[in-house]
Amino acid sequence: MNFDFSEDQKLLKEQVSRFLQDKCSLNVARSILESNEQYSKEVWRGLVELGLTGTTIPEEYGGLGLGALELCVIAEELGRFAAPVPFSSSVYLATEAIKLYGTSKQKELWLPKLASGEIIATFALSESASEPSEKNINTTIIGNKLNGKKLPVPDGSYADICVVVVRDKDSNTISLALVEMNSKGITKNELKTLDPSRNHAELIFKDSPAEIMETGSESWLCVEKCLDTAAILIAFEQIGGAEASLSMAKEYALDRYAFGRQIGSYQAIKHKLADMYVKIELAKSNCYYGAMMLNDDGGDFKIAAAASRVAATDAFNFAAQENIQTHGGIGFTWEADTQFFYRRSQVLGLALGGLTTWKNKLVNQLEEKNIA
Amino acid sequence: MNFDFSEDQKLLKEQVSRFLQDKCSLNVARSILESNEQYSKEVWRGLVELGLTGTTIPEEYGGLGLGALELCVIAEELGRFAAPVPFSSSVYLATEAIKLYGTSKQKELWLPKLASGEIIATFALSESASEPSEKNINTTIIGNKLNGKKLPVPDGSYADICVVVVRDKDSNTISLALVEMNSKGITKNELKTLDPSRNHAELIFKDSPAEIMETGSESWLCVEKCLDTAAILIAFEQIGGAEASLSMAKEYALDRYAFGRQIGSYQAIKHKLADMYVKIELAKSNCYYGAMMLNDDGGDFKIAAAASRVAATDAFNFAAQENIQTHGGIGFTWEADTQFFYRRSQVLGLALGGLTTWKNKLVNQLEEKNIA
Amino acid sequence: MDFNDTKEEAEFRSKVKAWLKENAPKSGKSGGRYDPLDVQDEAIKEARNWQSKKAEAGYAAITWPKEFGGLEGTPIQSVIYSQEESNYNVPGGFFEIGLGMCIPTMMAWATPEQNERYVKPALNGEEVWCQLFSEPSAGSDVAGIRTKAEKEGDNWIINGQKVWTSGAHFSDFGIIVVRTDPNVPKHKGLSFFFLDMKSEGIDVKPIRQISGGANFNEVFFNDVRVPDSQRLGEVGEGWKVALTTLMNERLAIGVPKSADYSALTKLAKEISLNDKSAISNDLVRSKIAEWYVQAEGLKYTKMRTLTALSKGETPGPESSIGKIVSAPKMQDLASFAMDLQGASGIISDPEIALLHSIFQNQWLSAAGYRIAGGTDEILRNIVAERVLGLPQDVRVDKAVAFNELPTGR
Amino acid sequence: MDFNDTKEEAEFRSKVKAWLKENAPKSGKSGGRYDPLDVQDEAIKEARNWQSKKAEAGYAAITWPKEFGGLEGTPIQSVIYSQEESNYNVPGGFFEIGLGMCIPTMMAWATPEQNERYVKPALNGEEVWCQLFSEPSAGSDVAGIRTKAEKEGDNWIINGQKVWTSGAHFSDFGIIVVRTDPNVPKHKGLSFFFLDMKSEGIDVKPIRQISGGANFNEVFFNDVRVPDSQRLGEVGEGWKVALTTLMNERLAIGVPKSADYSALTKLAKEISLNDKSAISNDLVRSKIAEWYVQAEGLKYTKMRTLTALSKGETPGPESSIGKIVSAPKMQDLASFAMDLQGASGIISDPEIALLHSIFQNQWLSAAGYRIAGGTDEILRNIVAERVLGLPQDVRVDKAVAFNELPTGR
Repeated sequence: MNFDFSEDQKLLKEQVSRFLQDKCSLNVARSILESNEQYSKEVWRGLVELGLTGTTIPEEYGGLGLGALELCVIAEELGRFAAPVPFSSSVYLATEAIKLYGTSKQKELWLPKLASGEIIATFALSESASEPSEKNINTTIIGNKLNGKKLPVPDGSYADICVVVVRDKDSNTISLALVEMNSKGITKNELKTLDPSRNHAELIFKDSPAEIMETGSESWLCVEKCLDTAAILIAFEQIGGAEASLSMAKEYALDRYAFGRQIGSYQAIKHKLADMYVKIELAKSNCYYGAMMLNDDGGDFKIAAAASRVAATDAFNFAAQENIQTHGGIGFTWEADTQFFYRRSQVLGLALGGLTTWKNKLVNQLEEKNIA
Repeated sequence: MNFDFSEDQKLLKEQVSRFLQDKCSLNVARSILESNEQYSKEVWRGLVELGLTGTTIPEEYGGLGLGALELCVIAEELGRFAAPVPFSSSVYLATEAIKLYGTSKQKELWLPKLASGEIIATFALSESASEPSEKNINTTIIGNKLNGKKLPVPDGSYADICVVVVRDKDSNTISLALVEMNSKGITKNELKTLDPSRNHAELIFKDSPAEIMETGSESWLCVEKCLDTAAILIAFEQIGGAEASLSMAKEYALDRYAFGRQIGSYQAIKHKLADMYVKIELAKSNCYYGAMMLNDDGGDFKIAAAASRVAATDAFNFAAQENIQTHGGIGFTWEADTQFFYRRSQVLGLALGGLTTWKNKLVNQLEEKNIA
Repeated sequence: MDFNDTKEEAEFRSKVKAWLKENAPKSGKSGGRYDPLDVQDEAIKEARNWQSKKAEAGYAAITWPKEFGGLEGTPIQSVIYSQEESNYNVPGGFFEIGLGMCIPTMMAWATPEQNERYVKPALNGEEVWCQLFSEPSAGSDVAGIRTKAEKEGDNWIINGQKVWTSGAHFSDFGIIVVRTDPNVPKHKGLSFFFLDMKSEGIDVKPIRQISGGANFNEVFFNDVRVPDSQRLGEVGEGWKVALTTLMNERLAIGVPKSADYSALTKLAKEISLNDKSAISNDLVRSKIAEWYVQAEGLKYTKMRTLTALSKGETPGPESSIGKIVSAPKMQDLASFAMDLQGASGIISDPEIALLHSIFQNQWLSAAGYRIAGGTDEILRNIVAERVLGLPQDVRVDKAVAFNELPTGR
Repeated sequence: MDFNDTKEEAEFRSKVKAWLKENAPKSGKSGGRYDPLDVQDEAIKEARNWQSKKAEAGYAAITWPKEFGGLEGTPIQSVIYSQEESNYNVPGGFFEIGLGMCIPTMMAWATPEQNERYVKPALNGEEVWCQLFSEPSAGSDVAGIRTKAEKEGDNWIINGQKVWTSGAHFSDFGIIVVRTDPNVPKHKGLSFFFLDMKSEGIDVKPIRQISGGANFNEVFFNDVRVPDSQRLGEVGEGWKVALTTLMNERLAIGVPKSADYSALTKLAKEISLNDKSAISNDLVRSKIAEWYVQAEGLKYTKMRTLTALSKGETPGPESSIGKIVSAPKMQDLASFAMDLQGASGIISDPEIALLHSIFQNQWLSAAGYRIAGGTDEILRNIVAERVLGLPQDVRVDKAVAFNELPTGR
């Protein structure tokens, strides 16, 4: 029985944690939130120097050639510090997509640049407030011309390349296309969102040059594969954020006195925090299994991905929200650090589609495997 | 602004309450629960003597000729004492159905007997665990021959007449048929249910003589009308039961000490009981409106019926359940009176179809009226 | 059972209708208190004009005694007036706290001369009042006040900080509770004053909230002198006076308009889930049903309260459930509505987000609404204690001298 | 990351497999403790035979020292044994409490001679033990014990009542906490004994539950004499001894098998809502998803705990969440499943109700499961205090003499 991360993986986790503690206090998230900067260049540079953008990129492409488990422990720490960097879009989504579906030419061209941090990539799926599906993707590619609108695209204002979910008019299947963001015919409109510490943009493509990727006959399945992979990694970020929210709430409950007692001695607060803890542990356990399935490309991969996402989203949303409630009035002020997790919980919880979407996905999978 | 019951109605309520306090303590529910008796004949006789079975029956048929509001206050008290009598089946459902859809002959024949308590009636809709609908009613009437199976039928073991929801083969519409329960071809199997203090039976009709009622072209609408009417009246029973559960929990929370304090001084208990109170008040307010719509046959009748049922079911289920939790171990013993409300909450909450069904009904209505 | 006016109510309503038709400004800015600071100067002028008109007609304080400029009307009459006034977009948001909490406290505790001086100007809208109770270390525990006042001749010198003070920046006067004796138990060492907000040593700073708005202020007191003649109640009996104010506050806590089941329905009809219109999704439908029932429950609870008023009875405790239900609902409903929009749910630009980002705004502000004017938890305590008669939690702070209570940071 | 055995674990498992194949009874009654009383005499015989076989082979107490008949094995080894044993339908349900709580307490506190006398017979299943702690007025507040013992010569005379005693009716011995001094604070006046359940003056009555079952007993003590030599720990230090027992209890609280998301799915496929199969209902689907995630969460939490054991570490606090999650879930899931069945949902006849009335039975028993072995509320306190390190609630009962504590009825 060895259902845990290895010593090496735990060491990596500590190393990342120490770096972030040092370079990525919540003041960094605040500075991005309050400024016009799109992400923390310093933190990003540090992550690159640690080689983390190339964690799962094979050594032949200049990466560390490590596995998904390493990426999971990194994700948890990035979530814990609400790091304002394009890691999820560039690494979990774009890099993994290129690894999975890039042509050998594309891999040779881009993976080394991603590993070395020379470029930042992102992934564009959503086109409207309606749940994206095989039927309603309207961004098209004909030959190598891309047309359509995508929003919100994380880090879309400054990413160097973008993996775009497209309808391939030639084969009339869903596929992925790779576009260089400095190409002509691309309009980028920065979006106002609930979490200004993470950049999001609307991208409009007008006959923009793009290269189709190698998704073969998978059609929509290639999108599912990318989302399921990212779901597990983002779930670890959510766990990190949830744990940070719980410990913030706990510290306050111990420090704050009302009616001559620590507020942490009142059952209303104790039970609230116990509920946070329970949700977090449930999420963690689901995510461990998700990590294992992702790493082993196991048979339960899709189920575990959906379960990890549902549990982690529920845990982070609740913890971030009730952390504010535990703080009372002070927790709702601009000066309070509670807001970073409150905002981030929605960005992470909605990025790949909401709970409603993923619960339904989960049951679809259960039905397919006759588990339910 | 006069959104309240009249003084006379409040007096009637008190009168019923005094009678039940005197003759229908929870020991009566217990005696029925533990014996093979099907209902409390003494309590029933008392209600008949007060004329309550004829509350809304016109005076020309020997009733009191009162309105729906009077029936509402009676229902609330019957619920408060978990009265083990066939009032809901005989009065809210069957009597109202005969008033609405009985032929003049049927009215002349049965309403006086119902008013005088000479007979007990019931109403048979459900045929399986699937939600009854216009499409899946399989009990048929051809000419005056009734065939099919109904379960569970409240008080089906001993009711004298039964209003049966049938498919009229001649017109192939849904209609109501009136059957005398001592007719040939009727098999009655008493059912084991969660609440043995209320009799339920399976009824099997084999070429049983029955009389079609006057539902004209309404088809399924006549069933809806009967259910909506009963929904509001049963909602008042649920409120009575919920209030009784709350006050039982409150008394215990004041009497019981743990760690040297009344358990009612712990926030976990205080907030639990506060939540009961909130749900009950929300339900009451919805039910007041339901009562008004029922009484005035108002335009929002169907919406208000569904809203009353959803709110009251939620309130009673929660109050009955958390009343046991508040009592701890003792509350789960056979000796405890908590069980009568726990059991009854399900009987009332499921009788006309569950929450899932009624929430959907509610939204259907909102859509029809373009309110939502 | 009906929602109709009694004969008297109907007569009063038509009088009010007629008067409003005649006098209500055709286009007035509503809000004010919740507007960005810069637009308030403009708004307050308009509000003053309107307020003085109302005062003249006696509608500014319908239930007050005539001597104070009221109509000596019934509570239901003031409800009727508000109902009718709400049909017009009249300016407001500046005088509620003063007339709802401060002046009633004055009428109960100040001298005839003082009331002579202060009540009318407040009623006319010439002078605005604010309430200075909450402090960084006195939130749910209102009496945990640390701002102190020391006697110096005929004056008191106030030092400390108040927080969450609405309208402090445009108020002329304020009522304040301070600690005049830290050596006795918490509730016994307080005294109550009214003061000139323009006094030297008062510094007002807006508090920015997560939601971006700044509806409240911090108020710093640095050697602020207040004459002893402006003390209300005896020295050390400030809590008794404060209770008069807080009693009125409970009545004042309203339920703000918010995106409800109908907004959710509108959204669901505009988007698809699983390639089907979201309105056909059974989960969405059951949520709509639950929130509809809650909204209706509160609506008809209010009708029950008004009925009691109409009958001249004191409303039952049911009126206390409003915020317990509506505050978490605001947050849950907004959260669910955002969830249905998937990745786009985070877009808060009203030009782009569906329904002008009403859900995103509500999700942000609801986190504060669950706290302001009594947290979800405190309100449940209040229902449990005042409505159900359950005992208070153990109070370790009642017998101890205030300056000996543990305080944390 | 994997679920595989280490080399040592694999070896142990195959040894166990082989032994069970050889020795496990082909058809044994499981349960026992939860069977109706009449069938238990039969069941207990079978259980004794099986237990003695296990004891011979050393599998009855794998982690115990050899001197007491154990294997001095690791915790993970006893987990592996249980996993393998669960593949057989072996009799059981009689010795868990004795071997899980009572005897470990004996081993820690009794004399060598006493352990010599009592441990082996318990291990072999010859003698059954029960635990006598809870009382009508000592539920969540375990130390609120009122059953009293008074010294008379070399004996103690016990009078009072215990409740919720599993297996008292078929037990030979029991461990009991009693109050020997009511004049000192609650925890200080207790003493701990073991006693012969056949002693004169002991009267055992089954407690009937709402669910119909009678899995527990009330035990009445009327001048029951217990020799002082059967005291464990010092007079007045019974609470210290009791903690040994309770520590072991926490480990013993398991999660019973119950109708879960898969049963709900099965049901949903068999019935229709709105003329469509209930499994296509989005609300039903979202519930299935939520409960699946909870079930999986607990399953993999257990794997994390076992991993810690396998590495020879002490499991983290995550193991404490099991019942907090599973108990309310049992009730909610059953309630929802009944709701989907409409009026038929109340039918509890297994011949008629879908899935043999599993949901109806679970709905009844879950109300008790949320209470037994620690209520939802107490378990949250425990997580908050022991896991998160939040302070205890105010304790007014610590400094006061027991007989001066307020008690209500």
